[in-house]
Amino acid sequence: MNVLLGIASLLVFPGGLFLLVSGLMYEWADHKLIALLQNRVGPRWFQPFADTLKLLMKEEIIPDGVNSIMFVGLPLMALAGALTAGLYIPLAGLPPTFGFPGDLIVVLYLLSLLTLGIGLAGANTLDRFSLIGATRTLTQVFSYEAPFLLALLGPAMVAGSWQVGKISAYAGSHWLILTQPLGFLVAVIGLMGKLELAPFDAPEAHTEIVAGAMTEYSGRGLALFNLGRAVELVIGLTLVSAFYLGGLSNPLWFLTKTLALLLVLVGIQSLLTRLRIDQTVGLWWRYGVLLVLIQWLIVILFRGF
Amino acid sequence: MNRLATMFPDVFKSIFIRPVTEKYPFERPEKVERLRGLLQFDPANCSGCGLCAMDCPAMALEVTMIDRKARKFYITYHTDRCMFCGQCVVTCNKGSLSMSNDEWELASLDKNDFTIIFGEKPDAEPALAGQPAGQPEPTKPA
Amino acid sequence: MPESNAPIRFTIPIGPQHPALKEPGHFQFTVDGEVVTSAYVRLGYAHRGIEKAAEQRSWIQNLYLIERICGICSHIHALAYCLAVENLAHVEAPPRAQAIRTVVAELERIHSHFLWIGVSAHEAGFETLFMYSWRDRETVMDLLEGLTGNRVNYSANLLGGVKFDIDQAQADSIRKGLDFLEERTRHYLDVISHDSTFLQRTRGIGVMTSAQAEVMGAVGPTARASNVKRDLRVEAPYAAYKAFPVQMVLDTRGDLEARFEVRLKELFESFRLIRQILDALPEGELAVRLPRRIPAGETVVRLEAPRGEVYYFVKSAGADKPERLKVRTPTICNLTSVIRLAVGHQLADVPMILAGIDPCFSCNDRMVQVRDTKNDSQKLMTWEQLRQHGIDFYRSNGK
Amino acid sequence: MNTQEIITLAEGIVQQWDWATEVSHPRPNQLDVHVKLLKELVPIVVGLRVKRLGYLCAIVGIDLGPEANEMEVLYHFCPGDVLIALRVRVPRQDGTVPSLSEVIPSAEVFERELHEMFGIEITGLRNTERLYLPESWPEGLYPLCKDFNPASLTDHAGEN
Repeated sequence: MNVLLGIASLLVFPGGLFLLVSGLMYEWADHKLIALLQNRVGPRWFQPFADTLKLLMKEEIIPDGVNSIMFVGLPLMALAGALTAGLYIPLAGLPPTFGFPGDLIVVLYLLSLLTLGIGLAGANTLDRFSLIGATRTLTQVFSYEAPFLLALLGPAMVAGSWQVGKISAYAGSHWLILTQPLGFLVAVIGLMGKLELAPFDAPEAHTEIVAGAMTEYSGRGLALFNLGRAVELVIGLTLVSAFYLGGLSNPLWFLTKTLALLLVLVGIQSLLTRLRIDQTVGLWWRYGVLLVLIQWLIVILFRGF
Repeated sequence: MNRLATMFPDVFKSIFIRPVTEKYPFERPEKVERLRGLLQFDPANCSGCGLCAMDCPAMALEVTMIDRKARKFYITYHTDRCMFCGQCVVTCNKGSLSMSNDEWELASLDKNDFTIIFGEKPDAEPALAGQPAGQPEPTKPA
Repeated sequence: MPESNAPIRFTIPIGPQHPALKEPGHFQFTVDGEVVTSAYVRLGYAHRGIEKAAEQRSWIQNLYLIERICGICSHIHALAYCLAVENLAHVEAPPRAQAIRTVVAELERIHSHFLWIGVSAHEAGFETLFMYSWRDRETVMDLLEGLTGNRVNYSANLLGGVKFDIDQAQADSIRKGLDFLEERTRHYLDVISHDSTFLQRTRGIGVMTSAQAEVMGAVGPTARASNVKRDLRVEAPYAAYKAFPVQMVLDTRGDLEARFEVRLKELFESFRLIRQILDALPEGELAVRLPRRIPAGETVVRLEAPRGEVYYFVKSAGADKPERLKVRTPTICNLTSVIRLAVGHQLADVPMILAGIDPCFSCNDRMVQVRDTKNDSQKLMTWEQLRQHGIDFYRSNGK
Repeated sequence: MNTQEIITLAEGIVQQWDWATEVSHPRPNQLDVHVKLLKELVPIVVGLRVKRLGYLCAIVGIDLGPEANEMEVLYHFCPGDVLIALRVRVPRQDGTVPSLSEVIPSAEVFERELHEMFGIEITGLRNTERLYLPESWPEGLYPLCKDFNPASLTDHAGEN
């Protein structure tokens, strides 16, 4: 029985199917909200599903000169990483399925697997847009990863645990956005960098380098990368809202808080101009890290040690 | 003063107003008085002079004279070649041509729908059909 | 292929099919990391042989062929052609026709500049500005549709006049539309000159000095943003610009921001001019008749299109067809200059620099090859070098 | 500088080459200069350029037809609203004109177009690659010549 439950939790809820479906729904919500802010109609609810289905049905072209094992394997790895990370976070307001002390770090690195996969996929092909895109993707990883990690460790410090479940339980009784606003700010911006949303979409700025690292991908590989990114959107939203927005104690709160957070992301996306990659790096290392370190200082001083 | 988010007023306002996107087949745009749509023919004054065909930049009009004395002719209008510039309407000094402002959805699955005959075309081509009036030697696109 | 011991160069091709370009053109940028070290253009993918085709069509048919050189500035091409033919036939269109032509030309300028804000905002990755400016562009397109019956390729011109009159109701709806557009333009001017993230992408990027602009022959708003006084509406007024003068908008900075500001400030001139013309529309005929055969002769007509100067050379041999028709569009002048500016910039700035001149490849209709390696750019002469060159020439001629 | 001053200035410059040129005024704001000696073309252009009258608007080639057996090349300089046209005549076969691209960088584009469309050789042009005709365009076929027949192209259309 336990085995069956385990398999179900991997394949249906909260892993697998639920994550994929909710990821696509959140992607739709993102597009729809942006359209709303831009006075447009926007896509209908099944658009991301239709896109994914279409891509899955299309022929996957493996270009010349690539390592085909890596070419096929990297999207799988990226999606697998994102899906695994979903097992350790309080999805849908329920406590995480699995957990062990220090799983926060594991979750963060599983999430980076996607970006890493995209970067490697770009570097694997001979296409020049892909190579430039890969360079930019990896440059961006190195710039946002540290501040983002530090921003999520702020709540971990006050909760006294590095386990996602425990931090989220602690955050349920403390609205950390009020006590750690700087950390929240960096976490949100870091999330946008991680998801390569505008204005941090230089790695796939399509007016310069077409689709960046994913230029050569078509069909299944592209669908998997897109799914991976959609899953990462849900996980990222869940993590940040669980840590900073007073925890996710039930599905209703989950929905409200993640959507509210999404609205913030959408607002930022629609109001800012894309940053050049050098500006992105400058922004992170000059302001991001500084802000989060100030936040840490405040936390340490008030906790008194 | 440089500032962030200068588009905020627009973005905020647009939450409360309807999207401007026209849902075309379901909502129709307002009728435009001067729209240049499908060419209309009024046979009353037409003398079959063929000036319209001569000036047509897209060679969409062909005037075929059947009997010059009896003023028997017909005009073939190729809507697929027409670019709706309206030159023929200006050229025609008899006022026989005009452009409709509500017939503009001309897509069709059948190629034959794109040929419209103004006037009466005889069923069989008469053996001694006159030269196409006005129409210069049609230069076939290569 | 780079030689084995040469530093590895990386060439980024942009186009002929590329998301940044709505029209076909081919650019190659050699980059060192993210910095562009050389640039190369090749155009002509939209070459349709219009100059040859025009020699085989009648004067009237050509009017519509010429109008289709460009989808954005269709009116100005047709207008240039009409003025050239009228010139050859020694006819002048009636003042009312001239005024209406000018109104349409200015509306087209508004349309073109709004389109351009959207495109450049899109290149910069500012989708919201793109969406809103194109939404507002619908207003001016609707005005043009109401006036002429079509949203693009207005066909407002006839040889010898115009087809459409502006009545009171039309004038009122245009005024109403202009009020809205003026308010929006003010807002966009605020956005492009004050939004700090947008300014990061435009301020100090692609700077062209006044001397450079003059030597390389830049035209239109691109030249005016570098403080080169080149606006044919002022220098050589045509149509109704003699009776209704415009002010030249200049900027001294020469960077992308200046190009943005010049274009938007020009719009206020357009609004003012259209209102002024509508208030004082001359009475009279709409068109005069032109003979089907145009007397022999040749003429040059230069007009200020939204993007800069268009040049038409028309030669008639007295037949019902032109003997020779030559079109030179503004993009060809600006492209050669601006592509040189890309060298030394970040790759991310290149689409912006390209968009900064408002390139129109179908207008351009020809192919350019400007290989700009470091050696070649020394071929560009400064005024001093040129003066010296001139002195040498004079000497060698014994003068 | 107003129109009259520019015309006077330009005329003064051209006067220095009076043995090689013939000047006429077809319109009040137009100065036509027939350059009879080809090698004087570049010096005249430099002369104009130094006085800042050298904004090259376009280079136009005209095929005068098989009877005249000549081609005409027009260099249009447009300072302000003035039009200065340098006119050069070359034979229809193997016509040659000197390149202006050393003096006016933007001339290169026009000259290459001229070569492509009329078959006029441009001496001193650095880059003579195909300009706006496709790579598969047959050699020695110049589309803007009067005796070019577009129908003849259909023979070559099948090649690619």
